Amino acid sequence: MMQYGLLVMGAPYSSPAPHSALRFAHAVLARGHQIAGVFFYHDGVHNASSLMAPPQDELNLREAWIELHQQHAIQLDVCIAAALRRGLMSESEAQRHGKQAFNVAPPFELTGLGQLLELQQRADRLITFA
Amino acid sequence: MMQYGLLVMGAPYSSPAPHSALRFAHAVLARGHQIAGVFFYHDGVHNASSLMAPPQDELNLREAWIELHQQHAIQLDVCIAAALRRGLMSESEAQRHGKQAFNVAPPFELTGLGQLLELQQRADRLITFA
Amino acid sequence: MATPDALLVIIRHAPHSSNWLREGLDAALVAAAFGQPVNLLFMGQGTMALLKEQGSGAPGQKATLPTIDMLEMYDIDKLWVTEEALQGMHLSADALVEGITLIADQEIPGLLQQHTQILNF
Amino acid sequence: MATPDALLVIIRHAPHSSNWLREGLDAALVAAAFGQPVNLLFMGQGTMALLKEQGSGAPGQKATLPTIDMLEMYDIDKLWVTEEALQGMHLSADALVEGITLIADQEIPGLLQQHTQILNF
Amino acid sequence: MILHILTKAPDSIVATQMQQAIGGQDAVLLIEEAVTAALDPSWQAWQQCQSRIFLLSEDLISRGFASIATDNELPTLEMDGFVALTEQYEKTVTWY
Amino acid sequence: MILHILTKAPDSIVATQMQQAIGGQDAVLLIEEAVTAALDPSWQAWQQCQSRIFLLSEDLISRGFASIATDNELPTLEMDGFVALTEQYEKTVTWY
Repeated sequence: MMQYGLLVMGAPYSSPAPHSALRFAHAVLARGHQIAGVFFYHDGVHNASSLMAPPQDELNLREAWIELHQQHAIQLDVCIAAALRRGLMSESEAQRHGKQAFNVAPPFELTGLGQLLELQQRADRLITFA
Repeated sequence: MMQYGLLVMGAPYSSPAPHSALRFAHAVLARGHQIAGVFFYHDGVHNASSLMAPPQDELNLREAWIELHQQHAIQLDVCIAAALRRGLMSESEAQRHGKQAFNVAPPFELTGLGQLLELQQRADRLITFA
Repeated sequence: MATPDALLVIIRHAPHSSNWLREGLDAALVAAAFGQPVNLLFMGQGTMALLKEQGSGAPGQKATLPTIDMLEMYDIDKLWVTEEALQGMHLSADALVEGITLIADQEIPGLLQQHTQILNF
Repeated sequence: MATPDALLVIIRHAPHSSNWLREGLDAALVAAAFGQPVNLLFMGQGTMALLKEQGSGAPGQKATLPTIDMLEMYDIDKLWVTEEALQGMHLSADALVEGITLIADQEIPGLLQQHTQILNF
Repeated sequence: MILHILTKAPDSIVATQMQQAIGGQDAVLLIEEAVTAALDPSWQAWQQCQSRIFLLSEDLISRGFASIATDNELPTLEMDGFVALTEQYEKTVTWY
Repeated sequence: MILHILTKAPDSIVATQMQQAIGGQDAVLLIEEAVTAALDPSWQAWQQCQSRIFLLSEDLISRGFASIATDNELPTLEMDGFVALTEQYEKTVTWY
């Protein structure tokens, strides 16, 4: 049994990376491993958007990540600097920036890049999808 | 004097396209032309995000587009299908999708792709930035 | 020869790699629905949108083939691919769907000149 | 030789083209700030991050050079570029900032093997 | 020993960069756009990494290259095999 | 007559696609990443489009290639010149 970390750096519907990452995550779990965490960086931060509304016949990637979290208690961390630049913020960040709305909510957590390096240290394997 | 249409298909901070488009727009106006409209498609829809919060020493591209609109009454159209997929919606779309928040507000308007083709017909020049 | 107000949509991206292909085809379909004559030129990886064996992709990723099949209903009947592009991808013409017009690379500049409007995806 | 727990950050993207370069350098700086030994390998277009003449870019686009200058303060002192990469870009070594270590293309696989951790940007 | 994951076409600059980085014991997995390599058995990496280079089956199928890969007798892996590779190889580097 | 706008490096697949599409009377403007073409005066498009191919000055400067472009005697344009080109050429196609 090994601990896997996933680094996701592509946006849903613009890159196949999140799809690949999600399928990989399920295969990792199916082989009896654990996932120590998923870190969303670069355009990957868009995976956390609660305002994502794809057509009904397409997978809602945010919901698929949430399902993964609910079933396996996997931490979903989003790089805060990459997120803010790209229009993604939590309720507390929205307050801090004087915004009326927010589009990142638990189980997605905004966090620093240090969390990625910590994940890389903690996990036996770090696999990048970009 | 000619009418220009701009098609912007890159996201701020991930692509240089919006920067190029904006500088081109100002140069077009400086030469005495008019801009019939800007259409945001593909990842370009992120230009409209009201939750964008780049570091203070970087240009806020959304605000730069709004300034362009305010000074020259230039229409800023955002493809609705491309936007919804990528987590961008107006207040009325948010209601329709049962969302608590929205991140697209005037002067940005969500509209169909037909508006792009109409812009291409109406303008003497359509320049793509992607 | 293209009609005077025809739109040429150039498709250069493969299925499942990004949304460029889908959003390019959407633009072609909407233009056609508005009554504009539309022709398509497939270059490079875009050629793969025409492979008849392609599937629907990862769960939740829509297939492209139904959209390609829909083009004819919208009177988009010129789908150009160059022989050199096929050779470059090591594909033979019978791997593609019906109704493709094969041209030579050197005809591309002429195609672009003929069309009043061009959208490049 | 890299120390056992060293992180290799590979930089392959040029300034002003995307945010890959900036976000790659950020990862290197944060790792170094956490006390991890960090080395950098510049490949292809990434080499351009090291040009000493580069400016700040379009209004509001931050320059990369101040970040490159900052690396030394974070004890990131190995900045590898291959001679072949420079040749391929038609650049000479004296167009680059100080403190670059030139290596040969064939040394790249060895560099990757030596590092326990690798991040590729 | 490194597992290299290529996500872009074999004729891309990214593929060239990966090829420069492959060590003698390394393995390669071709996913997403990289499965177009199935069309070209003369691609240099097929020789360079003989017996340690694989195509991700589901990405082949979705793009319509599955039978071409079979005709060209190229090695494919399911997603489960992808995970197995990452078990074997301590480090992975993704080229995108 | 078409103005082709290239935004990617001269050794990219995108550049090759553009080169296939350039007609005898067409012009080319190199912006963003494409200004790396300043480093390589032997790039085939310099010959193919002689006197109708230009580099965007501000993108050259930001990337540090301005003096190299001058040394190589390559033609540059300001943003104002970019607009002037689009006045002359009825159609533009952007390659990205």
